[in-house]
Amino acid sequence: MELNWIKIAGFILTPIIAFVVGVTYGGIVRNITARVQNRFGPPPWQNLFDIIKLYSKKTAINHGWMQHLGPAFAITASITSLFFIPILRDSEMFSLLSFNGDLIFLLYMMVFGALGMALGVGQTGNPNAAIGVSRGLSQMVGYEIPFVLALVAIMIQYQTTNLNDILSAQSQFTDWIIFQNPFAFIAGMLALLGMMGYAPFDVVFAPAELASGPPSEFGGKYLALMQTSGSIFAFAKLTLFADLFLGGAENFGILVIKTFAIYMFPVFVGVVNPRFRTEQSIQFFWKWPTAFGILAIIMVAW
Amino acid sequence: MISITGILGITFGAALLTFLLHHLVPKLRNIVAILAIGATGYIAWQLPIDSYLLHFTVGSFDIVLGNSAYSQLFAILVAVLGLFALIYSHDFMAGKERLGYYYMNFLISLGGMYGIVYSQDLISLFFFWEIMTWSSFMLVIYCCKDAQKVGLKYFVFSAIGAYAILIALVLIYSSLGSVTFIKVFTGFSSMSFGVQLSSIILLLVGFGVKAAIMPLHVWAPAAYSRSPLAFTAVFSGALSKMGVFGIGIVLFKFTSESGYFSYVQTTLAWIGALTALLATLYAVFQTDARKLLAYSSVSQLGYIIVGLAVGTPMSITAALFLVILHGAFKAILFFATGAVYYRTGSTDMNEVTGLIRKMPFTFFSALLGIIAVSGVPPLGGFISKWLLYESLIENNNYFLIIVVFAASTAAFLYLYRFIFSFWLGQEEKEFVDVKEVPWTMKGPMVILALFTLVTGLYPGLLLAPISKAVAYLGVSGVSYETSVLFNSWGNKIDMNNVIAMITVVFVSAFIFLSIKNRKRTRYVTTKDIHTSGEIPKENENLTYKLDFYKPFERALGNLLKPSVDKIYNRIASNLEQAFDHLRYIYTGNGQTYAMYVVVFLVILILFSELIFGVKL
Amino acid sequence: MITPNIDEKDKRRIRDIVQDFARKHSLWVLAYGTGCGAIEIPPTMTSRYDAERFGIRGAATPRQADVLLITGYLSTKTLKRVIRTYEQMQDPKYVIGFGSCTINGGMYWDSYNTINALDRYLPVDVYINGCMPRPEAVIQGFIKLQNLIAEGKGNGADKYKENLEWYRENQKKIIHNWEMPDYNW
Amino acid sequence: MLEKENKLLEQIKKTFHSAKVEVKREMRVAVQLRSDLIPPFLSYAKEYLEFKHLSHISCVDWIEDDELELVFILWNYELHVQIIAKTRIERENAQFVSLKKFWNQADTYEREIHEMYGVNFEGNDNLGEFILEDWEGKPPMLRDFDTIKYSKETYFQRPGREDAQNVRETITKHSGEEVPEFAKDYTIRNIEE
Repeated sequence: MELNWIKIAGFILTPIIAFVVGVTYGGIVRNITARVQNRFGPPPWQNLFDIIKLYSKKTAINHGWMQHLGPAFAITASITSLFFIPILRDSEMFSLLSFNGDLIFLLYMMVFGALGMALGVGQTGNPNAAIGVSRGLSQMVGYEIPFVLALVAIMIQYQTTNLNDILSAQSQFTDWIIFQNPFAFIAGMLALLGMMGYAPFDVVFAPAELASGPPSEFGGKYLALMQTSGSIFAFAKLTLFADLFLGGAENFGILVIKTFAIYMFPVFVGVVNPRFRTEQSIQFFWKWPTAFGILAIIMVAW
Repeated sequence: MISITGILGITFGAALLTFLLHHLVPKLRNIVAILAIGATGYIAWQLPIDSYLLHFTVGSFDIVLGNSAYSQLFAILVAVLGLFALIYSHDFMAGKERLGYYYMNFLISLGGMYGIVYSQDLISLFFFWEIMTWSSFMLVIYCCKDAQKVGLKYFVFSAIGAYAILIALVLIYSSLGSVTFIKVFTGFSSMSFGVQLSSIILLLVGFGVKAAIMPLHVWAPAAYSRSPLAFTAVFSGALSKMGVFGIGIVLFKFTSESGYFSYVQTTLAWIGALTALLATLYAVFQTDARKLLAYSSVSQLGYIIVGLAVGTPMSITAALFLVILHGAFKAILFFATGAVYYRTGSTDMNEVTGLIRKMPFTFFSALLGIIAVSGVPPLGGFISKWLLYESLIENNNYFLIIVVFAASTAAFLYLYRFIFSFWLGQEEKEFVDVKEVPWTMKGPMVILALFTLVTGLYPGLLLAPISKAVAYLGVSGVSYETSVLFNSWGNKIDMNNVIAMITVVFVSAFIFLSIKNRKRTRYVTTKDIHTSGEIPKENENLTYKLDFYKPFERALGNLLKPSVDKIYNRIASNLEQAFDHLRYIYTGNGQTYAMYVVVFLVILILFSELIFGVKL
Repeated sequence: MITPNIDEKDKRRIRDIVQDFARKHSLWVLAYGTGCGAIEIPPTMTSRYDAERFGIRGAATPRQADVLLITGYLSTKTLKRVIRTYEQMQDPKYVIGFGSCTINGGMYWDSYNTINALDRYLPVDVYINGCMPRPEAVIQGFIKLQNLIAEGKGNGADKYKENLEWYRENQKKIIHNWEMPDYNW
Repeated sequence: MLEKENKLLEQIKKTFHSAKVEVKREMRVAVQLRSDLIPPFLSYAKEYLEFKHLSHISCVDWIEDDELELVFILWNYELHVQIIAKTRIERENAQFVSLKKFWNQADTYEREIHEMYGVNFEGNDNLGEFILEDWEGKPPMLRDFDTIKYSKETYFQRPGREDAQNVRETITKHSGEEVPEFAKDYTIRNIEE
């Protein structure tokens, strides 16, 4: 096969852009949280400083090979699922492999990192970390169901499982799925609350009770790689939602606007809410979001 | 020698030979068994397809044994799993008593499976079915003294299934005059509606017992957790697939014009989906690894039933793919459990912990195994899940896919618990001198693990025979390339890109982690964790294990309280009271179970006689 | 903020300057609330004196933390835990002694059970005087630490590694039964 | 005024003749007893006088007359009266009986007194290491345990406290404030001697 320089540039640029945007979003979220709490708050590039600092830690410890590989699993899942999502609509450089995979693949690819991290976390032998993993997996069973309901509704509505077809189906402003199938949108956004892991669904990483849960034994380069992967993964998820419900984006300006708009929902829900217990959050996801998802499917079916 | 006679002769002959050799030269016993199954596997591989290689008449019954692509798929599954299990048994069963008994029954059950997959008429099918059932029953009660109760449960349900098949056979014979598959496939639709419906239902019940679909599954966890783990791999991987084999034939060869057929399919699909979901939820809360894997097998068979019952080309392909792959990864997981049992003497997930540094190969195989079960790319499990979901979506089974997906998401819970409890967590003091298992136990695990990897890379290799088998079932196959799969909407999944991406990113991240300040990256023991400055003592293990999924249990509430097992026990006790005054004929509990079976038989006969007017 | 000018520390490479700049602006604090000083940390972190402005935020575990903030007196019992926690932290790591008790024992200077000079047992980078120091003083101390880091002088951990046997001698003098994993960086 | 206290005093005097009972003030009755009479008195107070609650057990070191004083503080929820029962035990290898059979919470106080004063309560099998970790040598709360000396030879004394002597004088010198003569002789212990 011949070298396609545009695609190669895309392969190099996409993770960098995703990382920068994701990190900046994280900083902005910290700033917004501070403002809501009547504080001045850190600068938007605070998370970037944090990650550079973590990368420049001189020492690191691990409890064995699985913990050593855990962050590698995480970043593999993030970057791979990023490459299979069309970042920009019909642009060769920024919709890289999206024709070679589909939504079912993305569903499972997104779990890949969580599973790898859980294995790495398991080897630390830290009880807090294990409790965090148990809570995280249980909560995942909660929010995956409404998310899948929304996705199935969309896939059946548009008779495709590929994101590009879904994108091309919502070329007009009025064709966006948020208008075409609002119940799917609601179910998806409620599931996004659980995916993003802000309050009230932050029982997994609860710093006060679990000593930050799963990553409690990770420091230095491991934590740095985890946070990098987290930033990229946040951007990937937001782009996926923008593609699914808001008709994607033609250029990065629109993309940033849409993803930021989507991101603000879990953030603003998070800053004003206390924390759910695990079973409460699971039952929450099995009540209203699932009901909306079933409504979405019924709306498609009849 | 390349014939079905050869296969059956070698297998049953080797069975007797091992039993004799056990008393004469025990060294040769294992070798003979392994060589025999290897040879039969080779023959099954070489056997020409669509050839009726054995045909004779007993009384007025034609006995036909023949080979087809569909049969060959299952035969090779049986051969490979049997071979690996026998190799594994060489060290795993070393030093146990009554090994002649063990090997003989093992080979007889393998021979029974061969006979089932090659039989082209219901008579020989029933015959070999009974052989398989009895020999596996012998192996279930092999382990220990208190296994009789468990074995009894298995026996009762197998008997129910066998009688159901027998009655269906009689019904069909009485109305067609022959039970060879050729006659039955062509003439089935000419039978009266009642006979069609009753025979199909009876056959589905009979095969569904072995396939452990939900109301008939209660024997499975007990039997799987009692039989020796080397055989449990075959039990769950191949023997339970015989039910799938039969269901496939019933659903797609016993075709008929009348419209009830789709209802049967839909009902079966929903039964399968609920089987998958409930069995998964039961598996999450098990503490014994064998029971966990047993419930996991039940749920995986539920997926297979869904795939078969939906009946689109893609779903059948998914089901057969999962048949093969479930054989592989469930064998890996049972072998790994056996390896842990072999070294630590326990399969209780609350006792054993922190073996990853002691048994790296076992951990690696088990890791690939659970990734394959969970369906995470790039392993083969993802391909089967992908095919299943795509087929369900195309077929507009909106809610079926939700149930199935909920099941496969909840599967992450028990899979993580399985691998976490045995290999991860803090290292226990009493397991410091545990060593890796010998190569005869390592080898099968690692080879099967690599097989799951290869099926993920090149699903086409496995889809080629499967599409032939699907074609035998009378449906056009699914379009695929060596590593690219398409659904009927034209969407594709290209495993080349997936593998390339995952490999590149993972390897680069791994290299980065490894070389970045390598000098000052230190390994610390699992005792050296953040515990607010306290140092855990030697004898205290801080691993969080008991009630690992308590929050999830609370979230489920009373969903899992009613158990099918209890219902059966209540029926049994009621029957015991009902037949209390017949105690001079039947006494004791076991006979009550037998009575239960007989009454079942009588009811079915009256049922068919009174309603459908079929003379028995 | 302090921008390190190159000519004065030409021996330091640009990479170190960038890294120190990042370290300076992101200090994750493991507040070891041993003494009464712990009560001064919440106001420092919350909205009145918002320490997060300077990139100072709490860390949950020593693996992630940069600064070990020792608030107030240390009895021999807590000193053992503090040393353990310090040795679990990753380089580069800094210690802030908070309150007079860490400097010279403060009001517990003659107690039979509290140490008097923290820097005999751990390498203290910055002391914050006062009993208790107000949040302004705490933030002032953090700014001092930030300047030290920016100048590349925040190297308490290296001192600890170099003079480990001296520190160990002092520590073992008061901690009698010493069961700890050895510190072999 | 004080009628319930006096009634209590009468009751106690009637039962324990050797007890020196006095009403300190409202709601406060002090009882002085021989050490061997303390357990019967406490059980009597608990069973008959309805003093259900043991608030505290404390210890005072009377090094002048070479004795330790154990103080038991009881509370009556109906009368709202507090009994302070005091007794003296000899200082060298001090012994007393454990009160765990009367009140479970006595265990904690007894462990503390055992650790801090070296009193051995027989009947209490729980007298292990309580607050001080691996402490050897003299119990630290005894008055002849020289805590400054111990602190000097165990912990590093940072110099610089000398100029902080007589803080009051320094402050008045700074502020030029008038201090009356009787208030002048503030002494703080000199670190040097």
